[in-house]
Amino acid sequence: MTAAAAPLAVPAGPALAVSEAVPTLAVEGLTKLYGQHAALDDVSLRFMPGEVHVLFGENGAGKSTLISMIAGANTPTSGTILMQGRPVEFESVRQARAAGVRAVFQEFSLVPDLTVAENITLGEEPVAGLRRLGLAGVLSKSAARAEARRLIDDLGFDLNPDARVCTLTRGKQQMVEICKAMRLRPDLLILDEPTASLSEHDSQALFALIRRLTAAGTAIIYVTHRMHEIPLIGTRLSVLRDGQFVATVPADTPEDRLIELMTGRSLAKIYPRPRADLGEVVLELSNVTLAPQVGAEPVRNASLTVRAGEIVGIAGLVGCGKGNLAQACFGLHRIVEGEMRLKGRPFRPRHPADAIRKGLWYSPADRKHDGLALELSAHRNMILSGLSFGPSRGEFLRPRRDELRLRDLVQMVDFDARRLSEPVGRFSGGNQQKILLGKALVQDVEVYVFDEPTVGVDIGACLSIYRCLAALSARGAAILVVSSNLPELMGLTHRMLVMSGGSLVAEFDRADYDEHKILEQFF
Amino acid sequence: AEDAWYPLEVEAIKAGATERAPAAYSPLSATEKASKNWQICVSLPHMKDPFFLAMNYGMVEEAKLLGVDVQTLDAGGYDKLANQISQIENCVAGGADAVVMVAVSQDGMDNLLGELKQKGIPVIDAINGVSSRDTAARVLTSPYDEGLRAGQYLAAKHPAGSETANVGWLPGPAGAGFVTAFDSGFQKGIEGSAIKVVETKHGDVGKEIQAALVEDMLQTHDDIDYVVGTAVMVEGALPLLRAKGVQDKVKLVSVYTTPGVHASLKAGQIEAAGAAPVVLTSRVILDTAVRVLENKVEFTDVGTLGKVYTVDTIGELDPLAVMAPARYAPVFSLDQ
Amino acid sequence: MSGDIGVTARQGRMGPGPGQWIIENRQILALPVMFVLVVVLFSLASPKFLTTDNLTNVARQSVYLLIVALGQLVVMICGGLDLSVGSNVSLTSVVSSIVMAIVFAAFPENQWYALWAGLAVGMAVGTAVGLVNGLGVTVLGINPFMMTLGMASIVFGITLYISGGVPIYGIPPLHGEIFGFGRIAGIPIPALVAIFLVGLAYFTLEWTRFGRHLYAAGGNGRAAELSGVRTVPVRIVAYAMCGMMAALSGLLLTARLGTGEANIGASLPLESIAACVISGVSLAGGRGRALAVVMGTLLILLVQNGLNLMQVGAYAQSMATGAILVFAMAIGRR
Amino acid sequence: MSGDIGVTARQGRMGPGPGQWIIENRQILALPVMFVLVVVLFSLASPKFLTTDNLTNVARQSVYLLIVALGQLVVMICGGLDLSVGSNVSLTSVVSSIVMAIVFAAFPENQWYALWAGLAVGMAVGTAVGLVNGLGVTVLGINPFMMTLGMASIVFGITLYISGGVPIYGIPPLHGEIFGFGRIAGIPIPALVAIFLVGLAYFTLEWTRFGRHLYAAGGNGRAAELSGVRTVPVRIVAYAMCGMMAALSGLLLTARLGTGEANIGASLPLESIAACVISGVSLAGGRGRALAVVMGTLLILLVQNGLNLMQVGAYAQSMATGAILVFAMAIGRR
Ligand SMILES: Nc1ncnc2c1ncn2[C@@H]1O[C@H](COP(=O)(O)OP(=O)(O)OP(=O)(O)O)[C@@H](O)[C@H]1O
Ligand SMILES: Nc1ncnc2c1ncn2[C@@H]1O[C@H](COP(=O)(O)OP(=O)(O)OP(=O)(O)O)[C@@H](O)[C@H]1O
Ligand SMILES: [Mg+2]
Ligand SMILES: [Mg+2]
Repeated sequence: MTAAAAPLAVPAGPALAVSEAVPTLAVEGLTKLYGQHAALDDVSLRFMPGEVHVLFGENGAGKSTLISMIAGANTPTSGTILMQGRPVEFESVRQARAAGVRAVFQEFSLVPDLTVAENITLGEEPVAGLRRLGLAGVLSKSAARAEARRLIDDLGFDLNPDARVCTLTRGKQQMVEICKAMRLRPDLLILDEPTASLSEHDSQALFALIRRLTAAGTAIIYVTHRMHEIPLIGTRLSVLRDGQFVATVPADTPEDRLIELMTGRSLAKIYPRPRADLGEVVLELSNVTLAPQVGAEPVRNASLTVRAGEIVGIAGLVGCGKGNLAQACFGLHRIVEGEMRLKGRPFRPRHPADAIRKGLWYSPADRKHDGLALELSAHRNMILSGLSFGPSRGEFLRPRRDELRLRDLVQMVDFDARRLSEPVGRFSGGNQQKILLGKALVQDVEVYVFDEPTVGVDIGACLSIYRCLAALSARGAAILVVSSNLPELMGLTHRMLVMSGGSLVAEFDRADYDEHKILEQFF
Repeated sequence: AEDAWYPLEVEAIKAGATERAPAAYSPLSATEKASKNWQICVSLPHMKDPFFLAMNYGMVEEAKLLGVDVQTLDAGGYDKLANQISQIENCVAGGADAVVMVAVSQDGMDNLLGELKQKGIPVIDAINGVSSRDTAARVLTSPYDEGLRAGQYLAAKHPAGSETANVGWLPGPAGAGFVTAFDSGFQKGIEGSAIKVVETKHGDVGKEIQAALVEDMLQTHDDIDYVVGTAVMVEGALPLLRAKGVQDKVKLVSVYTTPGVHASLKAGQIEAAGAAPVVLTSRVILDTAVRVLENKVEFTDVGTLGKVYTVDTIGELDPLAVMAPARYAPVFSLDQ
Repeated sequence: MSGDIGVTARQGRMGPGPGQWIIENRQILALPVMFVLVVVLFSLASPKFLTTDNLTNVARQSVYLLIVALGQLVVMICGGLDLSVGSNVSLTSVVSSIVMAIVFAAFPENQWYALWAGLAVGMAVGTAVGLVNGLGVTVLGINPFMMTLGMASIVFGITLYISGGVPIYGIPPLHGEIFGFGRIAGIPIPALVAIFLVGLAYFTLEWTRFGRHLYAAGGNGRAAELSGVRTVPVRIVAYAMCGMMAALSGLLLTARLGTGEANIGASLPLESIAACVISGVSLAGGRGRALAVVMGTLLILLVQNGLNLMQVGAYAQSMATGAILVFAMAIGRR
Repeated sequence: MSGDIGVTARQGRMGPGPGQWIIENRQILALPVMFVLVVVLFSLASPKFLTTDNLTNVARQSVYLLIVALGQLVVMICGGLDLSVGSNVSLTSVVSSIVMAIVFAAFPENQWYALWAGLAVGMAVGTAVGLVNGLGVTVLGINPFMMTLGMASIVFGITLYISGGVPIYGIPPLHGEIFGFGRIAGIPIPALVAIFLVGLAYFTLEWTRFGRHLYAAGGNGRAAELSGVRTVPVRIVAYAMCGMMAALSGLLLTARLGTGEANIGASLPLESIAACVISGVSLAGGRGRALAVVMGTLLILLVQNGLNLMQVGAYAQSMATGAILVFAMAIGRR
C-alpha cells in the first residue's frame, strides 16, 4: 500500500486534524425508501480524511443501506452525496470505485467458482499489454496471482490465492473480501462489519493496515457490532437508529452511553451470569479424529465434555477446524477415530435428522449457505425442522397454531413477530441471524451446538441471543459455542477450550479466564 | 400374400425410353435370387407410423426372397434433414452397395447425391421424389399424387355447378416436405370444382394435436361438409365427431390408409380414404435396387397406382398390399 | 438462471407495504391481467370465442397439459425439471392400451376388468419412470436435465419397440365413454379429474409437511438437510409424483383418442415447463403455486384456441403465440 | 438445480491433495474415460468405425452441433440458456440463401458477390436474434427459458413465413464447393472453421476480461455487480455471440445442403444444451470449459455414429443413446 500503488495522489503524511479539512465524502439528507418503509431517513454525515468514522446502530438501523448508496451499489430515494465537496451520483459500484470509494460489503461480493486471486482482481483484472482493449483485453494471470499474494501477505492472512472461494469458510471468505477492497488505495474505504467472522488475531492485522491508511489520509467508514473494537481504531462515531441519525460522538465514549444512544434505552450488564449448578455430562467426545478437510487443519483426537446446563466455548483462529468439530457432532463430517456419547449412550449420527431426534441441534456459521432459504418467509424457515421434531410435528400443517408458537419463540431472540411472513432474504444481517437462532428453539433438544452464533449481530441483539442461550442453559440444556469472538466466549461460557492446528490445546475455567493467556494458546 | 402380387400394373419409364407408359412389373424374385448378398441401406424419414412400418415390411419380405441384406435407418422425423444425410454417409462408410432413400427434403439431398454418385454408390429415389438427377432410379407413390387423388375424388363428387361443399383441410405440420406436396396435389385436384376449402390447418401429426385442431375448426365453421387430411387426423377426429354426434353431417376423408382408417372405412364410419400399395411399392423399390446393382434395370422410373376407396369399394383392397400385417415388428437390420 | 436473479434482485426487492405486495406478486398478478386482455381481445375478434361450447372445449383440451404441468411443478419446486414427461405419456398410453386390449379380449363380458387392469398398469409404469428419474438425480447425483433427457430417449425407444409406432387398437369402448367423453352434471369427466388433481396438488404443496420439505429442498437444499429434512427421499417422491401425473394424463388421452399412441406428447416437456415458468415457478427451485400454474396453462391454451378461431395461419400463429408468451413474462417480470 | 448443488456441496469438497483434485474434476475426467470406452467398444463392434473415412464423416457431421454448442456454452456460463438456436439456424439458412439467390441472379458472373452478401446478411440476422434475446433477458428481465422459447416460436414463424416451407434454390454452387465440401490439406473446411471457433471460444473465455466477467456474472451476478462488473452488457453480448454462432452453423449447413431449409435444427436446442451439460457446464451458470464441450459434442456424435455402424435398430438406438448419456453423467457426477 505505498503511495506509488495509489491511483489518486492524496497528500500522504500524518493524519490531518479532523476539523479544518474538506470532508472526503459527505452525505446530505440521504433517504432510502423501500416502499413505505424508510431504511434510511434524511441522514447527513461528513467523513473526514484520515479519520476512522464508526457507524453504530442496531440491526436494521440502516448502516448497510447508507453504505451501499455511498458505494454505488444502491441508489438513494433522495438526498445528495458530495465527494471532496462536489456533488456526485454513483449509478454503479464501478463509478464509485473510479471516484476513489471502495467497500467491503457485509453480504460479500465474491463469486464462488472463481479462485481467491480471480475474485480479488475481479472488475479490474490486470491485462497483459494494451489496457485500452477494454473487455477484449488479454488477462495476465501471473500478475493477478502476484497481486493477490502481495495483498494477502500485506494483511498477514493465511490464504491460498488458487483456492476456489466456495471451499473456504465464511471467515476466510471475509479475508478475501477485505483483500479485494484494499487492492488500490482509495480516498474513502468502507468496511461493513469486516471482523464479523474474523478472530482477534486477524482483526489485529486488519487494524494495523487501517492505521497505515489513515496515516496516509484515507477516510474510513467502519461498521461493527463489536464494541471493544471501537476505542481501538475509531476516531468519531455516529449512531443510527431506525434509519435516523441520532448523534456523532468521540469514539472513546463509554460503552453503556453508546448502547443507550443506539437502543434509546440503557441496557443492563451484557453477559448474563452463567448458572452455578451443573448437571451430569450430556455430550462427550473422546479422542475424536475427523476425515481430512480442505483448507482446514485436520481435527485430531479432540476430547471434550459438556454437562447439563453448562455452556462450553471453543475458541481458535479461522480455519483451525473448530467449526468442523462442531459439524462433526451433527454427523456432517466422518469420524475416523474416537467416539461420541450423548446422554451416556454411544452417538454417531448418520444424518442431521438422527442427531436432532436423539437430542442434539447444530446451528451453522454461514446463514446464507447453510442456514436459511432466503426466498422463503421467516415463518417457513423457522418452523421447518419443527414440522418433523418439534411440538408442531405432524404430516399436515396447522399454520395458525404454528404462527402463535413462533410468535412466542421469537420473543426469546427479540425478533419483531410482525415480520415473520416476510422473505428472510430481505432482512438485515442481524435479523437473519435471529431467525437462524430461532430455528434452534422450535424443537426441544438437550444439546445445542452454535457455530458463530452472533456473526454480524448488533449488541442489543447479541444481548438477547446471550439471554436466549442463558435461558436454554437454565432449562438444563448443554451448550457448545464455537466462536471467533473471544470476549463473547469469555463473557458467556463456564469453560473454554482453545483449538489450534486442529487439536484442542488448552482448557480454561471461567475463574482463570485471561485474554492474553488464552490468545497465546491460539498459535 | 407371397403368391402373385405381380405382375403389378404401374406407370413406368422403360430403361432408355423417355415416356411414362402403363406397364406390368414383375420382380427378379419371380425367377431368381440375387447374384450375391448385397448390402442395401434404406433411409426412412422415421419409423414411427404404419406407413413406414409397411415399407419396412415390404422391403424386408422382398429382400428375404432375393437373399440380400437390408439395413433400415430412421432419421427421426421430417425435421431431421441433417441427421438423414449423416446416417446415409455413415451407412455408406459402413460398406453399403446401394442406398434406398425416402428423402426428408426434395432438394436438401443434392450435394449428398452428387457425392454418392462420385463414390459410385447407386441411390434409389423412393416414395417422395427428389429434384436431383443423380439417382440411379426412382420408384414413387408421391404425396403429391395422394393429395391429387383425394382432391379429384371430391371434385368428382361435387363438380363445378353443383352446390358448393365446404372442406376443412389438415395436411399436417407446416413446412414439412410431404405436407407441401399433399397440399399442392390436393389444390390441383379440386381445381374448378364446387369444393371450397374454408380453412387449412397445419399441426404436428400427433393425434391429440390434430383432434384439437379439428375441434377448434368445427367451432369456427358450422357449415363444414368434409374434413380431409392425414390418417392421423382422421383417426383422431373420428371419436370426436361421434361424441359431438355430427359424424353423419361432417364426413372424413383420409389421404392415405392406416390400419385404423382401413377398419373404420370398412365399418363405414368415414367417407373415403386414398390407398397406395405401399407394401408392393416397397417390394418394387427393393427389387429395383437389386436390379440396378446387377445391371438388370427394366424401368428407370416406376410410379405405382393408388386409388381412393369408399365403403363400397374397400372390399377390393388387399390389406397386405397397403399395410404391414397386424403385430408386425420392424426389422432394422436383415442379415442373411 | 441464478445469475439473472442475482442482477434483478435489486429491482425485485422493494420495501414492504401494499405497493410492495403488488410489485412482489407482479408475476402472479400479470396472469389475471393477461387473462382478461386475451379473453377480451379474442371475444372481440371472434364471436365464437366466448361460447360455453368453445370454453368447454378449451377446458377439455387443457386437461392433459394441465395435469402434466402440475407434475412438472412439483419437480421444479424442489429444484429439478423433467423432460421425460412426454415419452412417459406415450409409454403409458401404449402399455395401458395393450393391457386393456388383452384383458378385454379375455373377458369381453365385463369391460371393467380391462379398465382397471389398464389403469393400474399404466399408473405403475408411469410412476416407475418417475422413480428412476428420482433415483438417478438423487442417488447417482446426475443433473436433472441430463437424467430426464436421457430417460426421455430411453422411454421413447421402449415405447416404439413395444408398439412399432402403430396405434394400439381394441381397448374397451367404455374407457372412452367414461374418461374420454363422459360428463357428470354437464362437466366433462377429464375436467373433473383435472380439478380434483389441482385440489390435491394445492393441498399437498400448501398444507402438508411434504410440501414444506419440497419448498425447503428447492429453496436451499443444504439448509434443509441441516434442519433434519431428508431431501433425498423428498426429491425421489417428487419425481415419482411427476411420473404419476404424466401417466394419468396419458391414460386420459388414450381414453379420448380411443387408441394407444406412441406419437403423442412430444411437445409436452417444453410446454409444461413453459406453463410453470410463465406462472412464476423458478427454474432454480423453491418457488411456485399450483393455482398459478392452472392459470398459466389456461392462458397458453386460450391463446392457441383463440388464434385458431381467428383462423390465423400456422406461420402467423407461431409468431403470435411466442410474442404473447414473451409479453406476458415482460409485464410480470421479477 | 441449485437445490441439488446445495446438498452435494459437501461431497463436492472432500479429501485434500490430488485425490481432491480428481474428485473435483470428475466431470471433466469422466469425458475422456467415456471417450476411450466408446471408441474401444465401437471399434471392436464394427471394423468400419476406426476408418479415416468414417472419422472424417463424424468430424464433418459434428461441426454444426459443435458450433451451436459453443454458443450455448457462452450463454450458459452467464447463467442463461438459449432455446432459439434451432429456429435461428433455420432463419439464417433461409434468409442467407434468399439473399444469395437474388444477388447471384443479378451478378451471375461473380459468385463471390452473392457469397459475401449472403454470409453478411446471415450473420447479421442471426446476431440480431441473439441480441433481442439478450435485451429481453436483461433489460426486460424476462426469464431466459421463456424469452428464448418465445423467440424460437417467433423466429420459426418468420422463417416459415418467408420460405413458405419450401426450400430456397439458386444459391451459387461456389458456396457449397467451399464451405460445404471444400478441403484444405485434406481437412474439410467446415471442420477448419469449427476448429478456429473452438480456439476463439477458448481464448475468449479463459484469457479475456470479458470471459472472466462472463463467469462472474453467471457465478454470482450480484457479487459481480458489487465488484464493478457491468453484467447487463456482458449478458447481452453473450446472447449475441450465441446468435452469431447459430448463424455460422446455419450458413455452413446451407452450404452443405445446397438449399435454404426451414426444417433444419429443430433438435439443436436440446442437443446443444445436452452437449454442454454432459461437459460439466452448470445450468445455474458460472461453470464450463470450451474444450470439454468439444469432447461432449464428439462423444454424443460418436455414439450415434457407432450405433449406426453397428446396425442397431432405431428403437434400440434411441434407448442406447439415452442410456449412454446417463451413464456418462453418472460416472462424472458432481
Ligand atoms: N432490499 C431490501 N428490501 C426491503 N427492505 C430492505 C432491503 N434491504 C434492507 N432493507 C431494510 O432496511 C433496513 C436497514 O437495513 P440495513 O441492512 O441497512 O441494516 P443494518 O444497519 O446494515 O443492519 P445490520 O447491522 O444487521 O447489518 C432493514 O429494516 C431492512 O429490513
Ligand atoms: N460445510 C462444509 N463443507 C465442506 N468443507 C467445509 C465445510 N465447513 C468448513 N469446511 C472446511 O473446513 C475448513 C475449516 O472450517 P472451520 O469452520 O472448521 O474453520 P473455523 O475455525 O470454524 O473457521 P470459521 O471461524 O470461519 O468458521 C474450511 O476452510 C473449509 O474448507
Ligand atoms: Mg448491515
Ligand atoms: Mg466455523
